[in-house]
Amino acid sequence: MTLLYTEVEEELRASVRDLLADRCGSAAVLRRAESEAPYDMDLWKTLSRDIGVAGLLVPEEYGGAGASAREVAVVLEELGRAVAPLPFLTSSVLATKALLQVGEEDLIQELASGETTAALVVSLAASPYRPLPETVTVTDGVLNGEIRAVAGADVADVLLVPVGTALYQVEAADVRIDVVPSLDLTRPVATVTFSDTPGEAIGRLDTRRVLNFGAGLLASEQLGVAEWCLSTTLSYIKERHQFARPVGSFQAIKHRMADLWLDVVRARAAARNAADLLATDQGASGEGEATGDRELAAAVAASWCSEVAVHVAEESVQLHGGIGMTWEHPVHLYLKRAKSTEIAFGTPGAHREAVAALADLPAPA
Amino acid sequence: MTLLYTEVEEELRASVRDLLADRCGSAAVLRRAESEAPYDMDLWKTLSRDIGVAGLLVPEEYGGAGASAREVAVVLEELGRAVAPLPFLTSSVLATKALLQVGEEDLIQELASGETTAALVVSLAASPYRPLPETVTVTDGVLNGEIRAVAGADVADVLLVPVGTALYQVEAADVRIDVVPSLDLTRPVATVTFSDTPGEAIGRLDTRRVLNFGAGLLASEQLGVAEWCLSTTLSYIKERHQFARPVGSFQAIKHRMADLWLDVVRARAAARNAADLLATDQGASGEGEATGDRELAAAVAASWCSEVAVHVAEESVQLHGGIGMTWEHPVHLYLKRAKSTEIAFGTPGAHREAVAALADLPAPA
Amino acid sequence: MALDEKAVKERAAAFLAGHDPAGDRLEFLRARFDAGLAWVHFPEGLGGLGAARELQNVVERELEGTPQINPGLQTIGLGMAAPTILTFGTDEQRKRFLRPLWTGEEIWCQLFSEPGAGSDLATLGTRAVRDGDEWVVDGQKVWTSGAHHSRWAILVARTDVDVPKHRGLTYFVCDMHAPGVEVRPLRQITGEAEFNEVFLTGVRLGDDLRLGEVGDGWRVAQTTLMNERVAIGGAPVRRGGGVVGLVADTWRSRPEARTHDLHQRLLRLWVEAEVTRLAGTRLREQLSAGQPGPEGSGMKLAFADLNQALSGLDVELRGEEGLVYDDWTFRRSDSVDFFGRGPGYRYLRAKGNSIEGGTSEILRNIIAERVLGLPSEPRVDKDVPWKDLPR
Amino acid sequence: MALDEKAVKERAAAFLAGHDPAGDRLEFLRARFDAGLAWVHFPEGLGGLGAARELQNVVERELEGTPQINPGLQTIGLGMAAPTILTFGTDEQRKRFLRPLWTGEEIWCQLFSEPGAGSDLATLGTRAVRDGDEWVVDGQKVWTSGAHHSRWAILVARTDVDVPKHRGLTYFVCDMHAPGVEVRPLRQITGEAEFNEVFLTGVRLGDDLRLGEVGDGWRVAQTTLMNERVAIGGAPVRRGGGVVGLVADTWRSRPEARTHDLHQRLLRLWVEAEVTRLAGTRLREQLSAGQPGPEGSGMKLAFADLNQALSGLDVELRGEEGLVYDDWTFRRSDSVDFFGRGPGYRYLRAKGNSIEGGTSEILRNIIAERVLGLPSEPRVDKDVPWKDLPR
Repeated sequence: MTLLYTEVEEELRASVRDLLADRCGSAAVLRRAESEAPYDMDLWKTLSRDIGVAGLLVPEEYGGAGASAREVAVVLEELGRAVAPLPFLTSSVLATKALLQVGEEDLIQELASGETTAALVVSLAASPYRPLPETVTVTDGVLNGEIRAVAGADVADVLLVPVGTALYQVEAADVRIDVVPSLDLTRPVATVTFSDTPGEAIGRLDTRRVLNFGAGLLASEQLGVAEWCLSTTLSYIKERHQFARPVGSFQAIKHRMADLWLDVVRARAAARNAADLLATDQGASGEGEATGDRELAAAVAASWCSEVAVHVAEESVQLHGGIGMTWEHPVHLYLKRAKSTEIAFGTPGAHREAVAALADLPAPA
Repeated sequence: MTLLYTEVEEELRASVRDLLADRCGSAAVLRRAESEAPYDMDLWKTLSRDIGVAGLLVPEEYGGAGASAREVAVVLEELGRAVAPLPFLTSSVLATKALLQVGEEDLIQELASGETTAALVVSLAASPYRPLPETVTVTDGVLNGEIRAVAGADVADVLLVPVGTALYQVEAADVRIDVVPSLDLTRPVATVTFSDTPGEAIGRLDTRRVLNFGAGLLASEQLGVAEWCLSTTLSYIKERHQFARPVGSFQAIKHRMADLWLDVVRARAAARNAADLLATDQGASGEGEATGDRELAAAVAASWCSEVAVHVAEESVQLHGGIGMTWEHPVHLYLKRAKSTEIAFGTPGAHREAVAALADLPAPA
Repeated sequence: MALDEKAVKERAAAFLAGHDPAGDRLEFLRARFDAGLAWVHFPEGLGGLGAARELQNVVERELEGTPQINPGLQTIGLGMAAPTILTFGTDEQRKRFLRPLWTGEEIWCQLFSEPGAGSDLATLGTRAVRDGDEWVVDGQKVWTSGAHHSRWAILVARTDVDVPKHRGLTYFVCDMHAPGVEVRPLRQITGEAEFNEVFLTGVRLGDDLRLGEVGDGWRVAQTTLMNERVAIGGAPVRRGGGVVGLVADTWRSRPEARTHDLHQRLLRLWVEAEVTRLAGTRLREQLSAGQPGPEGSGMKLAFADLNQALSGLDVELRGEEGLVYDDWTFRRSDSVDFFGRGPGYRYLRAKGNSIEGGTSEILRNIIAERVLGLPSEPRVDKDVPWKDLPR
Repeated sequence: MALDEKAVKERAAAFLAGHDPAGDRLEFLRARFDAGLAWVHFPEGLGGLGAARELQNVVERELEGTPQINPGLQTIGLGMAAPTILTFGTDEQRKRFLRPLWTGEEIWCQLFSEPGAGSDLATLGTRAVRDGDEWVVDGQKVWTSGAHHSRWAILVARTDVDVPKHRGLTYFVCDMHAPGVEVRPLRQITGEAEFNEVFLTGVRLGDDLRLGEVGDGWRVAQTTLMNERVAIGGAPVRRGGGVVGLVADTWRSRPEARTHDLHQRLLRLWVEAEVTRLAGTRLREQLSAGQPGPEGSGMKLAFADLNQALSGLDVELRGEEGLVYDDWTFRRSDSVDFFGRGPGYRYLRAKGNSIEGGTSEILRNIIAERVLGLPSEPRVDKDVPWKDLPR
C-alpha cells in the first residue's frame, strides 16, 4: 500500500483534467446548472469512451478497466475539482458497485461502456449506519411508493432499487422522476415515484457495504472540492490588493490559509487511505482486508473530508469578499456541492459514531 | 435589574483591588504557593475586618453586610484577577450559603465576622446535577468515611458535611485533613477523613441549590482570571518586540486578541446576569425569580466562563512565548486556576446538559 | 434644558389630540415630523425636540397603532444618511432632505463600495471632477441595495488623485434620477438580486449636493459607517429567540433527526447565542445615553459567526430536506427575508453577514486597534498619492 | 554507485561477525561508527557509507539487540549538531566531533534562543568579538536542555552589529567546559527544570571552533533548524496510539466518567489524530529519499494542537483526579516523560509544544510563505543595521 499516487494514477488524473479543462470550465458549468439539462451527457460519453472512466471498477472480462477504488478516487478528485455535472459517482461507483455485488454481468458490461447509465435509488442522505426507510413495497413483481432526494436518477436509463435485502432492476422510462430545486446546482436530486412499476429482482444487496464504499470515495470528491477552493483562493489573494498590499500578505489571512492547507493535507492522506483500503473490497463477499479496517478508514475519511470541504469552501467565499457572494463567481457552486455532500451517505457525526464502535470508544451508557 | 456594575459595586471592587494590590502581588502569591501555608490568613482577616467581605451574603441582623450575589460576584472577580489564596469562595460563599439555607444563626454570625472559617465538605468536582457520592456514613452521631478533593478544608475551623439530605457540623480539629499536591497551586485540595468523628445534624440541605449557586458565582471568579490574562497579555505584546515590531502589531495576533476580547465581553455579560438572578435566591425556600431561570443563568455563565477562562489562559501562555512557560512568570498560576475551576461544580459539558433540560432542547432518545 | 420623559409624553399626547391617525397616512407622518416626534434627539425643526435619544421609546409607545414609517425600505436613509446629513449638512440640506427621508417619500441608497475597493474603502476610484458649479461623476459602485427605487444616494467620490487616499475624497448626495445613472441588479449566490451595481457616467451634480468640505469625505463617511455597524446586530432579541430559536424549533419538531453530535453542537451554539444576547443587552445599557463606539463591532462579528454556524447546523440537521432549495429564481428583493425562506437560503445568505457592512477581518482590526489599543501594522500606503498606489 | 539494500545488509552482517555485542559497549559503538553503520547516508570515514538515508532501517534491523546509543540524551547532537557539522564543518571538525557525538561520549546542547530573541532568532544579541586567533563571547542564552552535562554546544553569536541582523551572525562550537560558562536550571510551569539558562562571560573560543564563514551564521543555523523541526512530531505511531491512545485508555477504563460532551470531543480528536498520523505517514513516504522541506512544519503544528487538546480533555475527563498533580518538586529532568507522568503534567508540558522548536505562529508563517507562496509582510527591519533596531 502507498498513500502516494502511482504513476498510472497520475496519468489517469492528467487525462481527466485535460478533458475537463477543455469541456467543463466553470462558466460552462454555471450556464448548464441554470438550464434544463444540468448534466453534461455529451462530456460523459466522451469521458467514458476515450478514458474509460465508466468501467474503472469493472473487471476486464466484463469490458471494464479492472482498476480499483484507488483510480476511482483519483477521478472523483478531478470531478470534484471541476464540480463536473456527470453521473460518475451515481452510475459508475454506486450502481456499478451494487451490480458487482449481485453479479449482474450484462448490465455491468453496459455500464462499463458508458452507453447505459444507472442509478441506485436511495436518498443521497441515506446513511450506511441506519436501515433504509421502507417507502417502497413490492407485490407480485410491481413496485409502489416513492424515494426522495435521489441523485443521478434523472439521467439514468436503469434504476436499481433496494427493497429490504433485495435489489430490483427497473427501467427509468417506467418511473416518474421529478427533479426538485436542489442546494447543489451541479448534482440535483429528484423524487422517484413508482406506481405499479414492473421490476425484476436481481439479487441480494448489502446496502451498508455499498453506501460505506460510496461514502469513503465521496471523500475524494470532497478533497477535490477543497483543493479547488484552496488554490483558487490562494491565487485570488495573491492578486487582490487592499491597503496597497496583496490581501494574501496580511498575517491573519496567511495563518488561516496555513491552517486550511494543513486541513487539506490531512484530507488527502485520509482520502488516499480510504481509497487504498476500499480497493480491497472485491467481489460479492468483500474479502481482502478486514471489513472493520475498511469501514473505519471510510468513516475517518468521510467525516474529516466532509467537514474540511465545507470549511474550506466557506473560507473561500469569505476570503473572496463581495465577489464570492455573486452568482457570477463559481465559488458558490463549490460551497453548495460541499454542503450537500456533507449530508450525503452519512453526516460527519454519523461517521464519527461509527468510529466510536470501530475504534472501541464506547458511548456513555 | 442591570448587567452593569452599580456605583456601590464599583466602590467595593476598588477597596478589594487596592488591598490585593498591596498585599497579594503575584510574586507573593507564588512564594506562598510553594510554602507550607498557601493560604494568606492574615490578608483574609484584614479583608474580612476592614471590608467585610466574609459577611456579604449575611443579613444585617446576623452581623453581615446584607448584600447579595451581585456584590459577591464583584469580589470573586477581583480574587480571580489576583488568584488570591483566600477562603472566600469556600467559606463565605458555599459554607455560608449552606448555613443560610439551614438557618444556623450562631455559626453564620461567626463566619460573617471572618473570625471563624468554614468549608462545605464536598469534592470541588461535585456536580450540581448528580447526587453526591455516598462515601460518608453517620451512625449514632459519629461520621466515618472520606471525601476527596475538598477545597478550603485545610484552613477551616468548622466543617459542614452533607450526608444524604442532612447537613452535619463537625469541628475541623476532630478530622484528618491531608492536602495533596494540587493542579491549582493557589487553591489546593485535600482528602478529608472521618474516623468516628462526632458531628451534629443542623438541618436539611438542598445541595443542588448550593452547588448551582456556587457554580454560577464561580463564573465571576473565572471572569476575573480571564480578564487578568487578557490585560496582562495585551501589555506584554504591546511591549515585546520581535522582527523590530511590537508582537501586538502582527495581524494574526491582533485578530486572536480581538476574538479573546469578544469572548471576555460575553463572559462578563453572562457572569453579571447569573449574579443578578442568583441575587434573588434568598432564604431557605429560594423564592424570588423562578428557579428555572436562575439555574439556566448559572449554567450558561458556568459553561461559558469556564471555557473562556481556560482558553484565554492558554492563549496567554502561548502569546507570552517561552517566558510564559517559566515558573517565574505568574501566568501559570492563572492557567492552573482556570483548568481546575473548569472541573469545579460541574464541567462545561455538565452545565450544557442542564441547559438542554432548562431550555427545552431534548437529547436524542 | 432638555425635555424630560414627562414633557415628551405630553408632546406626543398633544400631537395625537390634534391629528387623526385614521386620516391620510402621509399627512399624519409629515405632521409627526413637524411636531418633533420623528427622532426626538434631532434638533427642533428637523423632526426632533433636542431631547435624549432614549426618550424616542416614549414616543413610540404613545404613538403605537398610528401610521408608521417603513424601516425595512428606509434602512439606509434612517440609519446612515440622516445622521450624516444632520452632522455635516448645511441648513438648506437638512431642511430639504430630512423630512421626506423620514416620511419615506424619498428612499435613499448608498454608493460607497466599488469592485476594487471593498475593505479598503478609502482606495475607491469613482471620480468627481469640478466643472463650474457642478461636479461630473464617473465610476462604478456595487452592493447598493434599493438603488432601483431610490430618489437619492449618499456617495463618496475621489476629487483629488494627487494626495494620499484618505485625503482626496468628497462626500455627495447623488440624484438617482440624474442622466448617466444606470442601475443593474446583481445576482447573489442565493439566486436573488438583493443588491445592485450602479454605473455612473458623466453624472452632473450641483455643488449644493456636496456634504461637508471638499477633501473631507473620509471623515464624513466614518460617521455614516459607525452608525451602520450599530444598526446591524444591535436589535434586542428575547432569550432563545432569533436564529437560534428557529434552529431550536427544528430540533424540537424532529425527534427522529436528533443525534448526540448535533445536540452537543446545538447546545454550544445556544449558549453562545445567549451570552451574545446578554452582551448586546449590556452594551445597549452602556450606550443608552451615549454615542455608538467601536465596541459595537464585536456584536456584529459575533452575530455573523452565530448566524453562519446556526444556519449551517440547520441544513445538516434537516438531512434529506437540507438537500433541496426553495427557489433559485433570479428576482429582485428589497429586504432579507431570513425567516420566511428555507434553510438553504439562510445558509447562503448568512455568508454575507461577515462581509457586508465591514468584513469580520476589518472588524477584528477595529477591535484590536481602537478597543484594545494594539499598534497598527506598518502601512505601505500612508503617504503615497492615490494615483501611485499599487492595485 | 551507492550501496543497495543487500550490500548494506552484508556490511552489517560482516560487522557483527567481527565484533562481540556482549563486549565493551563503547568499544562496540566506536567500531560500529568506524564501520560506517552509524548513519549510512553520511560519507565513508564519518560514520557512514554514502548510502541512501532510508537504508539506515536495514542496519537497525540487523543490529537489533546490540548495544545502542541513547537517543534521548543525544537528541541535539544527533538531530541538529551532526547534520550541521557535516554540511559546514571543516575536515578537521568533522573528524574531531562526529564520532564521540554519535557514540554519546560527548553530549551536545544548543545555544540559540535568548530572552530577547525567541521567534525572531536573528535578532539575538550575544556578542563574539575577535581577539587574535580567538573569539571572546558574552551574552545570555536560554531554553538549553542538557546544558549541565554537555561537553559541546552549537552557538550562534553576533560578530557584526553594523549590518542588518541576518548578516552579522556567526556559528560556533562552544566548549561548555570553558571558563565563563555558567549553567543555571530554569524551572518550568510543570515544576521541573528541563531546560537551563546559560550565561556566557568572557568565554574564549578558538577560531577553529567556528563553523562556516564569519557572517554566515544565519544560513548555517537554518540547516540546524530544518533538521530540528523534522525530528519533532516525525515519529511514526500506530493507529490509535500515542497521546490519543492514552486518552482513549482513560476513556475505556472509566465508564462512569463518560458524557456525551466528552465523547463527541474525543471522537473528533481521535479522527484528527488519525488523519494527522496518516498525513505523517504520507509525508514520510514522500521524503523517504529526499531532504526535509517546509511541509514538515505542518506536522509539528498539528501535533502541538492535538497534544494540547488531548491532554486538556484528559484532565477534564478524570474529573476529581484531574484536580491533583503528581509532583511539583523542583528537579532537573533530562527528557520529557510524557507518558510516565500524570495528566496535569502532560497538560502543562504540552503547552510548550507550540512554542519550542518554532512557535506555531512562526510555523504558520513558514507554511504560508514557503509552501503556499504567499507574499511576506512589509519588513521594517530588512535593511536596518542590527544596532539601530527597536527592541
